[in-house]
Amino acid sequence: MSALDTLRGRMDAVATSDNPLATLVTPPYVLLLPLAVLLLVMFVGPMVAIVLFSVQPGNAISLNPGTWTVEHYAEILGGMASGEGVYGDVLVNTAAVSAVTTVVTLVLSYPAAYALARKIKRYKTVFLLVLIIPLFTSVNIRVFGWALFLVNNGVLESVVSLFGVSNYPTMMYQRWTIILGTTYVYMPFMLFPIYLSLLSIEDETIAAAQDLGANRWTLFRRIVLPLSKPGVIIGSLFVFILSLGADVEAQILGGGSIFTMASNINYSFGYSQNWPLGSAQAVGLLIITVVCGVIILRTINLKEIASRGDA
Amino acid sequence: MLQATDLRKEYGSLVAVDDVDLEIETGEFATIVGPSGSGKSTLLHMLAGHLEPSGGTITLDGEDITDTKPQERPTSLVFQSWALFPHMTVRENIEFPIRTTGRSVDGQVETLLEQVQLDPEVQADKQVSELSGGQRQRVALARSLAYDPDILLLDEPLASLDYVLQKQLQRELADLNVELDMTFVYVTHSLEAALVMSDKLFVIDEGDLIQTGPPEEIYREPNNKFIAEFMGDANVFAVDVVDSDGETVTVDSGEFEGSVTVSTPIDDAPEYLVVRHDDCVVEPTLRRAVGAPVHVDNVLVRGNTVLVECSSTTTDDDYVAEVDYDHFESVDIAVGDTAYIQWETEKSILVPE
Amino acid sequence: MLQATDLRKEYGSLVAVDDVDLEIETGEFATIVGPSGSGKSTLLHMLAGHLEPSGGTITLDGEDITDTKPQERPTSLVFQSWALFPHMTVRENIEFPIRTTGRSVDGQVETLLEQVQLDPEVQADKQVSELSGGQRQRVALARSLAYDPDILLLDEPLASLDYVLQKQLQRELADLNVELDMTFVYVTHSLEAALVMSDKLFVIDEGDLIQTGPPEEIYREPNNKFIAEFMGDANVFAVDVVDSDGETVTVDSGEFEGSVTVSTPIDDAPEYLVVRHDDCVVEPTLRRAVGAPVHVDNVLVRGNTVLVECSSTTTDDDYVAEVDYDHFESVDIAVGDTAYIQWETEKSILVPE
Amino acid sequence: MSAESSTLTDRLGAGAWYGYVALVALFFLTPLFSLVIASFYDGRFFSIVDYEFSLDWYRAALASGSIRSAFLNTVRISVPVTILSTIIGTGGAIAYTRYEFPWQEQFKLLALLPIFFPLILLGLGMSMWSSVIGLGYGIVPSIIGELVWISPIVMFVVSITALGVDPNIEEAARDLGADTVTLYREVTLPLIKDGVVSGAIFAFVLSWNNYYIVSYLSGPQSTITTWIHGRMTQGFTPVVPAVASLIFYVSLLLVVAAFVVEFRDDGE
Amino acid sequence: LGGGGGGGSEGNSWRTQELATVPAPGDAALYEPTDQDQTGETINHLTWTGYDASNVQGPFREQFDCQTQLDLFTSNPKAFNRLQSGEWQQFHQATFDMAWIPRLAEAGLIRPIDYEDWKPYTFDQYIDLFKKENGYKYAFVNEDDYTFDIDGTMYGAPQRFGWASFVVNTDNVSEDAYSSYDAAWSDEFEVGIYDLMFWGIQIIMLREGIDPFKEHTEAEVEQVRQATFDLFDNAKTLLPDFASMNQAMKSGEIDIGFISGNWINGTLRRGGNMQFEAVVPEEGSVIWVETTAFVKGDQPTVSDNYLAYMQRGENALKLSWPTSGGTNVVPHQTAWENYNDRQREVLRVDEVRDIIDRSVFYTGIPDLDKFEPIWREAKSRL
Ligand SMILES: Nc1ncnc2c1ncn2[C@@H]1O[C@H](COP(=O)(O)OP(=O)(O)OP(=O)(O)O)[C@@H](O)[C@H]1O
Ligand SMILES: Nc1ncnc2c1ncn2[C@@H]1O[C@H](COP(=O)(O)OP(=O)(O)OP(=O)(O)O)[C@@H](O)[C@H]1O
Ligand SMILES: NCCCCNCCCN
Ligand SMILES: [Mg+2]
Ligand SMILES: [Mg+2]
Repeated sequence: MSALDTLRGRMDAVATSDNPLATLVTPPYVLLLPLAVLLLVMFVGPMVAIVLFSVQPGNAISLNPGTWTVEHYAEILGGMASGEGVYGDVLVNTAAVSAVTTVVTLVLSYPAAYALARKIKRYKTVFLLVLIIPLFTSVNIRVFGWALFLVNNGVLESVVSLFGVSNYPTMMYQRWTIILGTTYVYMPFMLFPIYLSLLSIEDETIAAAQDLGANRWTLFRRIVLPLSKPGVIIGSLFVFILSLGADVEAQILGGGSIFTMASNINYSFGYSQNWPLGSAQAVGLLIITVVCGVIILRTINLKEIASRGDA
Repeated sequence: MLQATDLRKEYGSLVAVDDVDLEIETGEFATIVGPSGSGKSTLLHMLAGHLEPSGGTITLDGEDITDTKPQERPTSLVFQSWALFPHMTVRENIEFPIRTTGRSVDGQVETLLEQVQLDPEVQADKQVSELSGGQRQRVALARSLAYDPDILLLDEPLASLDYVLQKQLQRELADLNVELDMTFVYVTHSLEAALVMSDKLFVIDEGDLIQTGPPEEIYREPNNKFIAEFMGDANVFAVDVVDSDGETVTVDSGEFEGSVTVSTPIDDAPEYLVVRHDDCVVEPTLRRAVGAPVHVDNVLVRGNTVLVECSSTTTDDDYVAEVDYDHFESVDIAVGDTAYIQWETEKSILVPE
Repeated sequence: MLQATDLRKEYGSLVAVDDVDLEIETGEFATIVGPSGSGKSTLLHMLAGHLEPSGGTITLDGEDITDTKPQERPTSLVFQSWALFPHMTVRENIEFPIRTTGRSVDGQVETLLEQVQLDPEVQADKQVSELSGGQRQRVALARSLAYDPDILLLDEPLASLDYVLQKQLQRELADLNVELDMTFVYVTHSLEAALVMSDKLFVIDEGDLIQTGPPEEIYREPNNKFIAEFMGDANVFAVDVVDSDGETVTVDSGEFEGSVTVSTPIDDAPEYLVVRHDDCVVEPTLRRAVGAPVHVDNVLVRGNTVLVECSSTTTDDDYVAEVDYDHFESVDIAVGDTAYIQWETEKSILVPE
Repeated sequence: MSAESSTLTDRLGAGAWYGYVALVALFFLTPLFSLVIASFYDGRFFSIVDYEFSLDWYRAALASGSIRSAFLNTVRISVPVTILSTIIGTGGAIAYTRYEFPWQEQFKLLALLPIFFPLILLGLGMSMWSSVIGLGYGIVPSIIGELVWISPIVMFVVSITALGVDPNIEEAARDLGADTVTLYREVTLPLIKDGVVSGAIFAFVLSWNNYYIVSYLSGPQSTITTWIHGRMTQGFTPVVPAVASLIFYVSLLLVVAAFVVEFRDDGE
Repeated sequence: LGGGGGGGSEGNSWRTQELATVPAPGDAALYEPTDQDQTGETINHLTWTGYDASNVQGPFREQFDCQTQLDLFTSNPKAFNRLQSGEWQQFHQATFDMAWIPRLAEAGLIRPIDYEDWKPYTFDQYIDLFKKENGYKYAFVNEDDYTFDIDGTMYGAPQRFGWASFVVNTDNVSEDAYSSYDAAWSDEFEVGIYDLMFWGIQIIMLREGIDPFKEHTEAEVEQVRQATFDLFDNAKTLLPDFASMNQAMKSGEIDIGFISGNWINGTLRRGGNMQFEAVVPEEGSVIWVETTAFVKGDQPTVSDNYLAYMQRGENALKLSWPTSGGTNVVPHQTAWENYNDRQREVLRVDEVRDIIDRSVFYTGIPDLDKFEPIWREAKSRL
């Protein structure tokens, strides 16, 4: 409490002074400084390291500023242009998996988020917790749990055999089981942002729309959906980006039936010991994600959606 | 005809609307008045379908609509808090109900904005957050009008507007009521609006509907002391009935000189004599039928009228007379004087508690 | 003394407040009136420090506070939109400013709630969402009073209240102004409040401060046609000056009979004669100094007064007279009649455009 | 005032909402049920055909020192990460959504980028960088490394709620004399509470489940994720499902507690 | 006298000089703690699962009153990357597949070990196959060209070993069929490929009759490419980890796991499923030997005690059969003498000599980067 008071005194005393350094301890600077410093020190550095690595020759395993090359970019781009090599396929696969995952999680999450935010009153905490607790277990073991569920002689088999079903096509190692995995793993990242944004819609806004003749569909399309846009955007961004990086998840269930960029990068850094090539692919992945992200965030200005108060 | 029977809303132990019965004819301009917190908004929200009644039924032309969804009722509510869509421009807000009803929007937004005295060129494409309070309120009104409802429910739709605009829009609403044959249910705290515009007035207090009738009747023949005072500034005197023959009643009081005999429509024995401020004058001597001796405490000029505030020389009561500026100038009254607040017999309103 | 010099606010190309100069003495009750969207809230927000001026300075007792943070100004603003803390109870809302100023809360909440006519027992521990509109507005007022500011800025603080409450609270505010020696800057659209309560009145239109002075002066000697009309319902006639000697001016008009000679404080040549509705009467024959022949279109009873709406027989103009109910009964006027709307010479106000 | 409903179709509708959320919950829980079933299996690789019940794997899990230390390390990392990233991310969110300042859009982009970075690269890049700047490896570097990725996520989660708060309310607080600390403590933070709590939950979950960053920065300290990863790749036994199940049981206690609280509230 | 164990007392130099040679005291002194060893120190060991088992670590911790922290890795190159990127500062010992020992030495990440000093604690304990005298060279590095050389400097101590080949479900695959790797190219069987590139490539080379551990010609690369593509085209699935692979075997989703080895399928066998066997067909297998080295940088005083402890026969036996983690054979004579019947069956102890006879030792593919894109591309064909 007394620390608070000191802080309080200091912040507001400083606010009145003209010292430019002192303004750093007033909002908004004091609020954004930790994050900015953290990222400048511990994020920009590694990022630069990776970019530098991507222009190192051969199988370099340490940075040598004297030599540099664009051979890895040439290999990747050349391969994509000529249709040789894996990079083109991998890019398409990765984008497709991420896009499908984003759409599927959005479609599945929205109604649930809506129900939680606006329809479910009793036992809401219970429902929320039930949705959260699976996340306390590591991703790979949970996906392995799906494998236990789906494999021959697995849990599913024992369940369906109760209903007399015995012959059904194998579920593992299909393309769609990758989507099952990524959907399963990333759905919370869609569900909770949407839930939050739906939570902040005022009841009266909804009442007014109904009053003006909006049927369910119109209400959804013109009011609820636009007002939940921040959540949808942030959720989609999370899911798309995270599933671009999907590796273990994709592999366990899909049995490698789709080869994704993250697996490929992982592979370059791991088994094939080719850091520069991995870094070059990584820079490629980065460019793709950053461009997507910037486009999305530019087209939709979060602040605009939010200006709800009055002056 | 919009009809509510035994309509009731409870919030926990608080009865916000207490078994209200009301009938509003198609095309009628019905006004609901009542003190803050008396249940007006609650009632309107139930009529609009946004609030589930705790009891009672609502019928429209005989059909039970108690459980009908808001979007399926031919009603539209102008919310007391406006409830504009924050993510839409003014135009989009107004187009919203036009689109939901599948009509074409062309030109309508402009017409509606003009109807509520907003300049379409300047305001139509603004964000709601860029409007002033009064501008928002008018957009909310225009939006409800755009829905073209059979029944327009208005929850203090002009509260944030200046006097001139209020007048203009009151007139506009009254015209629309007639032109469009739209039923209006209007909640207002503007007595002037209530008195001038309405066909029927409902007075509600603490959730109870305490008087219904044409506004003039309520003004002249209030049911009780509360309504009498609520319908306009008035002085109140406790009275005793000295004679009563069913038609007329005679009262007197220790607080004023003279006894009053008037006809009264009220069944209950009157306990108070109410006389409006603007029916009273203050003059040095008692020159009218009834009057009470007072000290003049304060004199406030209010445009063309003057408020003379005074206190009884015999009791603790305070009284006010609202007199013509000219009249005030013509009699010789100043703060500190002793004088008579006085009025003609027929201005006396006798009411029970 | 609170002083604003060349105070200005632009929103893009829109000049919401246009180089306004104003001076408010300590303890004064200053009122700002103006049409919806004229810049009143913007002005108040700048005085409170919530909105950064585009230009100009604000000083308090000579000290420049233009860049002082809101929490360090001895001002408190009652927001037009209330801005109650939605996550707190009524009590917590009101205790908030008491705590920020390090005072003890005991008993104050109850006193303040009673001051705004709310029952502490019933309302103090309610959530804000459980209050009616008018109750919320009163909590917002009580909360600002709890801050005990030197300068209380009120943005239409009584707009959502019924007539009786408005009166009571206006009275309460006027008393507080005197008792606490608090400076009040009051934005209102209630002319009555403006006229009765204020020491000084500011009239603002489209961002410009167009007249400043004691309310009575503005009522009786408006600067221009806009203010004349804004300060009360009035009939307007275009006039020509036929004679002028610096002190008095004589005008006549094709629209009324008789010529008018009055003294006028205005420098600009008058172009309009303005006469208030309640200064006019309608009688079958012309019995006063000035009058215009009209058709009676409509008669509206409004409590103790009657609005007689009529239209000129010679031009397209409409006029209204607001006459005493008794007077109306005493003259023989009905809808459809031809008659004279008329007034005494000295009721004429001459103004420029 | 919100709409409430009572007709039969509305009831059915409400039931459908509950039903759908229950289905989603079932979807989320399915693999956990499978793991629970597998954790009681007496063999090493699960098969329903020769299923025999056994508690051995739980005994092994509870007795294992490496699991205990992995668990402790995970707690040592995820608790500070949760607290710090919630503070840092909330600060960023408030700064970004409630103020205007120069370079605001650039700040947003910087804060956003780490989310876009595939985790394996973040881990690797930070590992290289960490030796360059002499940060080293262990619990503290892992915490810092995770903060880089998680704080921005918290910032975006909190922003969703912060964007919905009426600025007038904060102005009112200032107006009523609130200094900065009071403003945040009594008004801003309570108003964005839902977002902050969600952000903290996100932070905890992401930290708890983080593999790549920790595997590159934790040095010799193993965490539950690296332990599990090791076991999946080398030396799998049903101790792994048993550990997962134990975590699940403990978290189920939360659900039971919430249920009891709600049930009691209902009774009143 | 400097005879006291862990040797805090004398020759402190190797502990502080980053790359100084590691000596050892004689007379079995390292098996007992000295007063100086009662330090409460922590040993950080970068290694594979199994080493962390409580039956392996517990006694040492108790006896020497210190902590051991095991960072369990799953891939040689990734562990190498970690040390290389700076984590060498965190670790005291690291256990890699032996092909990596020369690379680690070349990168200056590990220290040389004094062979004579350490012989009683290490090579004297091993079965004949692992004696230097009998030609076991995979702990010795020629520091001129960083290759294995029997006359080179000792850099590590062999610890656990095994073979990489493929695993078959002998209930479904006949002995006839699995006598050659061709079974994995046969459409008669469901095949799962473990995504472990450089082991996979080595086994493919064996099948193609190509020596993995030399520079390869264009034609050989092409041959490997074709074989790899054929393998993937025939396969049912790709498996990312050990657990998924064994689960797929156990559930019957696949009949053959390519590749596998004793370290992978031993778990299935230990669970009683003896039908799963990492068979070594006529083309042979690749022998790997986990080899522990001292990492450069500061060392705790009990570090040499730890290595001596881990190398002791009875402890090696525990490592061979840990309470948690996979099963593997160890080269220690005492262990071999004390395996019980079940362990012998699960570990296939009695087949080991024959397997080694028919196999090659893993020394690293010098031109691996030629094959890496092949595997990459093959994966995208699935
Ligand atoms: N944030 C904004 N952006 C753009 N224009 C604005 C903004 N806020 C207000 N305005 C405009 O500035 C003008 C003045 O607004 P202000 O709110 O001060 O009016 P006001 O006098 O308080 O009106 P009212 O009586 O309706 O509340 C209006 O025309 C309004 O549309
Ligand atoms: N959600 C609620 N929970 C509890 N009480 C409520 C709720 N909403 C309204 N009330 C109470 O119900 C009563 C009626 O409220 P209502 O809003 O209908 O009043 P009103 O007549 O519209 O008042 P005003 O003129 O102030 O808007 C008030 O006492 C109010 O405090
Ligand atoms: N990334 C290669 C993994 C090699 C597995 N080696 C097997 C030996 C286990 N210590
Ligand atoms: Mg209301
Ligand atoms: Mg305003």
